[in-house]
Amino acid sequence: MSELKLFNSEEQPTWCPACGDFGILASMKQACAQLDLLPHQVLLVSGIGCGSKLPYYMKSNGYDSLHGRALPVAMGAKMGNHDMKVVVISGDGDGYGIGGNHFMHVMRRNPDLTHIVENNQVYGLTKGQYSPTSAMGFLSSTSPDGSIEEMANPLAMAVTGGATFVARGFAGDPKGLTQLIMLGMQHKGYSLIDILQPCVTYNKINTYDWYKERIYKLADQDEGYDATDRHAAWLKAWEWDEKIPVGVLYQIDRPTYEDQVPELKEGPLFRQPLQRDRAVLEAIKAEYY
Amino acid sequence: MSELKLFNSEEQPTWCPACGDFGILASMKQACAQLDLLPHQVLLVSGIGCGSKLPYYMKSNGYDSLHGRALPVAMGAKMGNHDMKVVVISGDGDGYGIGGNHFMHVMRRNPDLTHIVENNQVYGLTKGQYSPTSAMGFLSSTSPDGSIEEMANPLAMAVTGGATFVARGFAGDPKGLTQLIMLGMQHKGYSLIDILQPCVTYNKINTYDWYKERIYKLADQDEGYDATDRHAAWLKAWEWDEKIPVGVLYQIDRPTYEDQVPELKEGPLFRQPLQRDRAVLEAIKAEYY
Amino acid sequence: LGFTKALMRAGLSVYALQDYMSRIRGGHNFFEIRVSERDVQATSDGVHVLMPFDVQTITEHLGEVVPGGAVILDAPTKFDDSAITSRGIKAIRVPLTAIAKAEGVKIGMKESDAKIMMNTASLSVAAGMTDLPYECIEQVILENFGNKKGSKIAEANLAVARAAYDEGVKEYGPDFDWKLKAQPTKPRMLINGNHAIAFGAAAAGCRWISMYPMTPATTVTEWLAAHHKKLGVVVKETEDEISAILMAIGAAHSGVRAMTATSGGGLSLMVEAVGLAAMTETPLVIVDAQRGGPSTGLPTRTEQSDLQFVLHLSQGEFPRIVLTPGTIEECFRAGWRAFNLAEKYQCPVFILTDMNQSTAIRAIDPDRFDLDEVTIDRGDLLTDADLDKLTEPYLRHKLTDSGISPRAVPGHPNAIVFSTSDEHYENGQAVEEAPMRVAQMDKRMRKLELAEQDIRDPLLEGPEDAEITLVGWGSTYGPIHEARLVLEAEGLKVNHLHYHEVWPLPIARTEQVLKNARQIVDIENNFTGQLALIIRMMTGINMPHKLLKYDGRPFTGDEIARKVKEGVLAHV
Amino acid sequence: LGFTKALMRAGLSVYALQDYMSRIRGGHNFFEIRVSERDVQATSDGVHVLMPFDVQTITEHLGEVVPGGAVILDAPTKFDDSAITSRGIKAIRVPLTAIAKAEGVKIGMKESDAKIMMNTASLSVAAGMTDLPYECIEQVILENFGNKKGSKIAEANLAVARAAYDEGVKEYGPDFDWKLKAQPTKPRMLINGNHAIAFGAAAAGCRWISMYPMTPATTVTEWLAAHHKKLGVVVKETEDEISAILMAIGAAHSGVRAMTATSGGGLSLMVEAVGLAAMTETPLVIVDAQRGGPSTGLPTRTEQSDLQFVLHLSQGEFPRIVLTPGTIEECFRAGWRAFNLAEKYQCPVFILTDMNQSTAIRAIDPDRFDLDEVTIDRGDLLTDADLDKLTEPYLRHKLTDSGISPRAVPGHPNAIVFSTSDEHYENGQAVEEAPMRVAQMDKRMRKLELAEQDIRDPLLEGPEDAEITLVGWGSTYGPIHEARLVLEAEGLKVNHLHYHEVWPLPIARTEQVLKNARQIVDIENNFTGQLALIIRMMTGINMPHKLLKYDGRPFTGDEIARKVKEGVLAHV
Ligand SMILES: Cc1ncc(C[n+]2csc(CCOP(=O)(O)OP(=O)(O)O)c2C)c(N)n1
Ligand SMILES: Cc1ncc(C[n+]2csc(CCOP(=O)(O)OP(=O)(O)O)c2C)c(N)n1
Ligand code: SF4
Ligand code: SF4
Ligand SMILES: [Mg+2]
Ligand SMILES: [Mg+2]
Repeated sequence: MSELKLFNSEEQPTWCPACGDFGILASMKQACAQLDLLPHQVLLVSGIGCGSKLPYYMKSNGYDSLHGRALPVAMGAKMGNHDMKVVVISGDGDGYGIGGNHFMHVMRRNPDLTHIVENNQVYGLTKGQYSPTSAMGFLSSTSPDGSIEEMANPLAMAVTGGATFVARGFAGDPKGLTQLIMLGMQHKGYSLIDILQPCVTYNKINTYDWYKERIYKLADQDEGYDATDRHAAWLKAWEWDEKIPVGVLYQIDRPTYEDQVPELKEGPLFRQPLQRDRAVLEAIKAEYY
Repeated sequence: MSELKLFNSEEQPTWCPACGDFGILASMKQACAQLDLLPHQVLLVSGIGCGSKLPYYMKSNGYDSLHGRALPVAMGAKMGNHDMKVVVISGDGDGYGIGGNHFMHVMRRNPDLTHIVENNQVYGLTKGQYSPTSAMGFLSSTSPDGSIEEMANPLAMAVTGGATFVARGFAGDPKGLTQLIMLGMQHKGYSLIDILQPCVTYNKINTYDWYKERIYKLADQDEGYDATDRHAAWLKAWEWDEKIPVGVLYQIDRPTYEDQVPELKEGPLFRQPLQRDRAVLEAIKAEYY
Repeated sequence: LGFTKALMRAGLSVYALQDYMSRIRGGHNFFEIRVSERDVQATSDGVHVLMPFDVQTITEHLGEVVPGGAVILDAPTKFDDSAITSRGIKAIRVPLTAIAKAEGVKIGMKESDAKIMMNTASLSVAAGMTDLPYECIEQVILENFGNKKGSKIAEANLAVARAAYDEGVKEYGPDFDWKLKAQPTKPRMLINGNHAIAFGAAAAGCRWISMYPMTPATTVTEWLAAHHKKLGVVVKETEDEISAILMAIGAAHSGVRAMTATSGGGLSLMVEAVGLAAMTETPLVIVDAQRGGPSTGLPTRTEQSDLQFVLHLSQGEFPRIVLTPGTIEECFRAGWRAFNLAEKYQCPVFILTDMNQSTAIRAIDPDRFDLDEVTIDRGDLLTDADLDKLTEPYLRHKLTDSGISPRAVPGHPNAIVFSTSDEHYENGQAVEEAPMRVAQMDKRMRKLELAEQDIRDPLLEGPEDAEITLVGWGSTYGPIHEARLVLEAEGLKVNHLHYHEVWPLPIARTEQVLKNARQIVDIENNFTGQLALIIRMMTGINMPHKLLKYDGRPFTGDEIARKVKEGVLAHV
Repeated sequence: LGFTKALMRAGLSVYALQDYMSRIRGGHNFFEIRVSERDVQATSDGVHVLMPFDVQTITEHLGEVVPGGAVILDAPTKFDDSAITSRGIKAIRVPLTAIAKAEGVKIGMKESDAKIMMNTASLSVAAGMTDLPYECIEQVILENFGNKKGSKIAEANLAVARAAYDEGVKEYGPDFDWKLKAQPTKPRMLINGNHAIAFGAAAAGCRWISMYPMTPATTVTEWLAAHHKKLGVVVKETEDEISAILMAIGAAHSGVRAMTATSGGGLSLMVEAVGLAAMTETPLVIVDAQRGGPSTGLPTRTEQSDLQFVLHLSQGEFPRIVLTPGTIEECFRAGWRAFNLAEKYQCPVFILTDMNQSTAIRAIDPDRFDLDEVTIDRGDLLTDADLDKLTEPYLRHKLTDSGISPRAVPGHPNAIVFSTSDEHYENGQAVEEAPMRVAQMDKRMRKLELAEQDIRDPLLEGPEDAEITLVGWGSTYGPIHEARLVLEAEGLKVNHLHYHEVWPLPIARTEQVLKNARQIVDIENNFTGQLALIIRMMTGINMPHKLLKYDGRPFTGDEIARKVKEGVLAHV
């Protein structure tokens, strides 16, 4: 493995003390180190939000894009250089709310991206409005009488929508999370890692304790669980109120998008020469004679 | 029932001869008449596309919005006047592609809208590019070697995503389709009606015959089928290549969004007076003293 | 906020600006107080008491404190006081945290929780040393906590306040020169621009706002949400800004007064839908609270760089109206006027504000927050009675001389309402033929000519025959106003042309004032001088002298006065 | 297309414009031919042979046919010929369908399929009566069908052509005045503007286009898709335009020459991302094929109404470059130059074209489609060799005098590449402090000053000392050029200032030409005269005389010449 400290950045995180994002940052660095990666071999593409600040605090290539727009930027970057390990960092509002359409369609294409969603079930950076993953009845400045929207189930959507790797992690369990991120980064194809991330400032419902009381490791219990069974994964994705499964819910093999693009067979697109063969161009001109 | 001809418009459809949209238009008018509605009681909100031209050819209130944007306009219009029967008309690219994020989030809210998707598995109006529901390998001007994206499954997504009514119809079966549309319009809440619609010009794969060979009516066969069972509906939604179920796959009761908005208890929002009680405003001013 | 309220109660004009970084907690927060007897419109370079809540603030803002002023520090703060005292400023060290903890613990608070009461302590010390009656402080605390957070905390805070106040009076009052002479006064309102806009909208009968959170616009929505029961406003948070504006369009199409509020990034996502509203002639109000651009830019800083964007956004050409309020009163007025203009001209109306104005709190005379001034004009909206009389088929986009087509909302048996984003016939059906296309285009654009007469002229303050004319729009009103007074006081003849309703540009008045102006200085919180460019585009009048600031900070009056004098008319 | 190709082969200049309604089939389609020996740049008011494929067309376009010209009708067509003949135009009735069916059936086609060959018949009659050598027709048919659709259909068409051609020669040739004297010539290219842009992009090494279909831009992508194997271009259709531009930004960030292509509505959805590209200084090429606006507007008609939008879109202020080609050659050049400018200035570059130019086919000398002219300049892009030498940490947004920061792409051990949409330090980390904000803003805006020297001056054709100066941009080049020749022929001294690269505005040359111009006429396919407004905004020069057309149709040379003479300088 490479050295963890290689991934340390000088920047001081501006997250609130005890924010779940600290744990996720730690696990990200660990995972990269344990996968023996170097900072220049990794590109973190994030959106905008508290969670999306992660790339600032980790030394590696980074591109902080727009709120909800990390996925398409990341897919473009990956297509431009498929030798790069590209990891997408987003929040629940970012990745599932405003970014929902990219979520829905990028996973069908199965590019080799690891999509990390720091899911605190609230809009943190904008000071606490409800998000698509907020529970019905969640009180916030924009839902003073409680949210009246059925809470989204991103894992069930991902299993249904064509993701080839679907997992849930918990920011309060750095070890387990590191393992999960490594599995996601090793998976060839689109891997979703939804991370339960306590927002200590704006989500007083889904706290560390709230999660701890409910989560269980898929591995521990469901011995018989078959993560390659889409149907089983969909059912598992519905477990929530009493017990919440963490771990890999679903994983299958399917060719990645890059694998199916002939132009990428000759190596990374950005390395291919700009100059076109004169004969080819003349031949195309001739089509118009 | 009201008179069918009330819904006839003078406009001549510009659809290609034999386009599946003709059948859908006929069924729409039939359904409205059989539901004893009058043109001024119905508002058709559409996007942009061949299918989205439907409102031009049916006499009723109509609002042709933007490509992919019919759903939010319709929800706003419904919230503004919940006495109006609001029907959303869109295409597969329109409703599931560019409009995917609205699809994903509006259904969670369960407004009382009927969402009709004329699904021809291709971009028709723009002359035949592949769409999210085009099959893998589908040849088109933007997929000269065949599409390499896993085809989207809108019904499974809707069942998973919180829709309270999910059905599939076939443009080649006007009678059955009329029934389906009536059921959808009678349902209280968000109802999705995905209609298999042959595009005779740009989709040479999914033709009338192709569909006819495969479709079967849920009612006919699956006697034991329970449309209130989300799990069963999800499984049913995966039937495709050999046999394709048409009919109501899923239907449950859940309060509509309008039902849960206190302001709407006093009747349609647009009827409520603009003038605010002076005392109320003065009281609010006093908060700032 | 608490202290500012106290000052206001004491009958003093107050302008408080809370500066914070793009983070939730931590970061450097401070509170600055400037006191004056006349109406204060802007922050000043002269801070009298600085209450920093961390060290970084001291170094960054010490420069703003006037000689004789004071900095109140928590006793243990690690900082070399000589840096303060060397500037003739008092470094006042009070065991703020200690006091807070002590009092807190007494009533059984956790020390960590009690700690935050150091703010109350710091404010109370300031009150004490400036001779502000203790009652003011007490009253405010009771309101802030008493009701909201349970009397236990309230008492803790009161205890802290008492202790700190006495300390302030006893220890530091004697040799502190700046005193707050409380004077009796009628109650005044302490409110920021976003609340004023939301209030105005409510007064105009707005019943729908759909939005997606974005700083600094969110508080417009949050205000309406907090008052939704009282006002019967439906607040809808959506999946994105595209949906936010489209839902507002849908609600407006149904006949509801509807709006949305966002900042630049969100507005960028609304661009396509603005064109839809214009083409279908749907009345729509859009608040754009500007912040530092481009892109995410400086999300918690101020700027006035969306003007050109708002005037030209979306493909094709169509009429739009742009209001640019620069005071609390103008924010309130823009809030209600926008809905009248939107329904009269059946087009999108923008209210442009910015971070500075959205968050800056000001004390104003409640009478200036004028409910009687509010009128409700729905324009040519057909009532059921009108429609009952209708004999021929209803034409939503009827060609008229004024360009305004009588508007019906869907639901009446006599009026089938059909509209489309395609170019259309009078009945709303899509059209390809040239003559009708031209007729509809002309019709829509005619509305703009009419609106120009409705738009209010820019405000001209100061002598007609001034040597220097200061031109600005929106939130620069305050600092430019201050600057004008300063320069006037120094014997210069200066006037101020303030645009609070900028589009359609009031050309006649613009030419009348600027064609005769001796020396013009264009003052804007942006890089390119956008208003100046627009004025030149529409009138040919050039304003080479520009005072442009784009560092994310608002102008101060002194800064403008100084720069105008120095003749520094290039970028600052 | 077939007939046009035949004419071209015969060595004649051809400009063909296929007009169709927003529908897939049906609708009224027609083919008009205008023949001339000099290079034709635009459609003309004088059509010599009209080949309508339905009745509606005859009535609509008869007016355009010159006396002595002819209309070729299918014999059974229900139409009163006197309407034609009364205008001194020949109504030529040929049993087109009958011929088509007859020949078709012979080789066992279904009658319904055979029917479409009536087009071949109609074109062949026209060829016959105008003495075009039969070989031209034959050759074209063989190409069109022979290869693609299997020789059976080809032969059927040839049979139809033969029969119809002979009929044309024998029956109508003798008393038809307009003849096409075929003249030997070297081969020429028959190509539309979108293909020329795509070709230019390919020649520049573009290897990525992500897009969402939108008329009239789609053919740029479809051309690249059709040639992707030959050119190694990756074509990605996305879920929407937001994703389309963002993927292009991602690919460009990785170091690929990337682009997207759309029309107004799609561009509206790209607005936020354009700001992202500008802020992260990512090179990006965006094609906007304009159509009638606002909103969905006239989706299959032409307009030039996105210029102001493109110049001001997205919140905040940042540099951008806008190319506005007006000829096939300029389209090709814009296609490759855009990538050089994008990488040199690390900013978004727009290519503005429109429906008319995107679809209009023109014959040009292959040498004018100049591959030797193509240069590839990646600007300050650091190679691996450069980076190997790097000792200090890499700064993506380094402050430089030119404003251009040496650019590295992610992947080299010596260069961690960090970028953000927030304002940033040189190393890409987000910044709040004023000085660095100002420095980065200045740095970005400096690039625009540099780019201004790189932008090509507007083309001035005609005498320097003209009485009338015609000003235009983009696709109006053709008709204005034609008009100038017409007016010249009538003894007027007219010149033509054509902007093919419009932003940053070439101010020096603009002032040089327009300040001295006697009478200026601004000619634009829009309502407000957008170029005129921009020129006034930047130079103060006013052009009160405008010839503006916004009915979705392109100008014709005769139309402009006539209007300029009539002095009709208001809206047309
Ligand atoms: C287009 C756009 N809309 C809105 C915003 C404002 N905004 C910034 S972060 C955010 C949401 C944050 O929530 P989430 O994505 O869950 O991330 P978190 O802060 O909770 O980690 C919003 C609405 C923006 N930056 N851009
Ligand atoms: C923002 C935007 N992007 C693209 C288009 C162009 N466009 C019009 S219809 C359409 C897709 C049509 O496909 P679909 O929605 O499946 O409807 P169909 O024509 O197949 O019935 C597209 C891409 C547009 N009008 N607006
Ligand atoms: S607001 Fe919530 S998510 Fe954001 S930093 Fe604070 S605790 Fe973390
Ligand atoms: S293109 Fe296809 S969908 Fe469109 S009208 Fe023709 S057949 Fe129907
Ligand atoms: Mg969140
Ligand atoms: Mg379709």
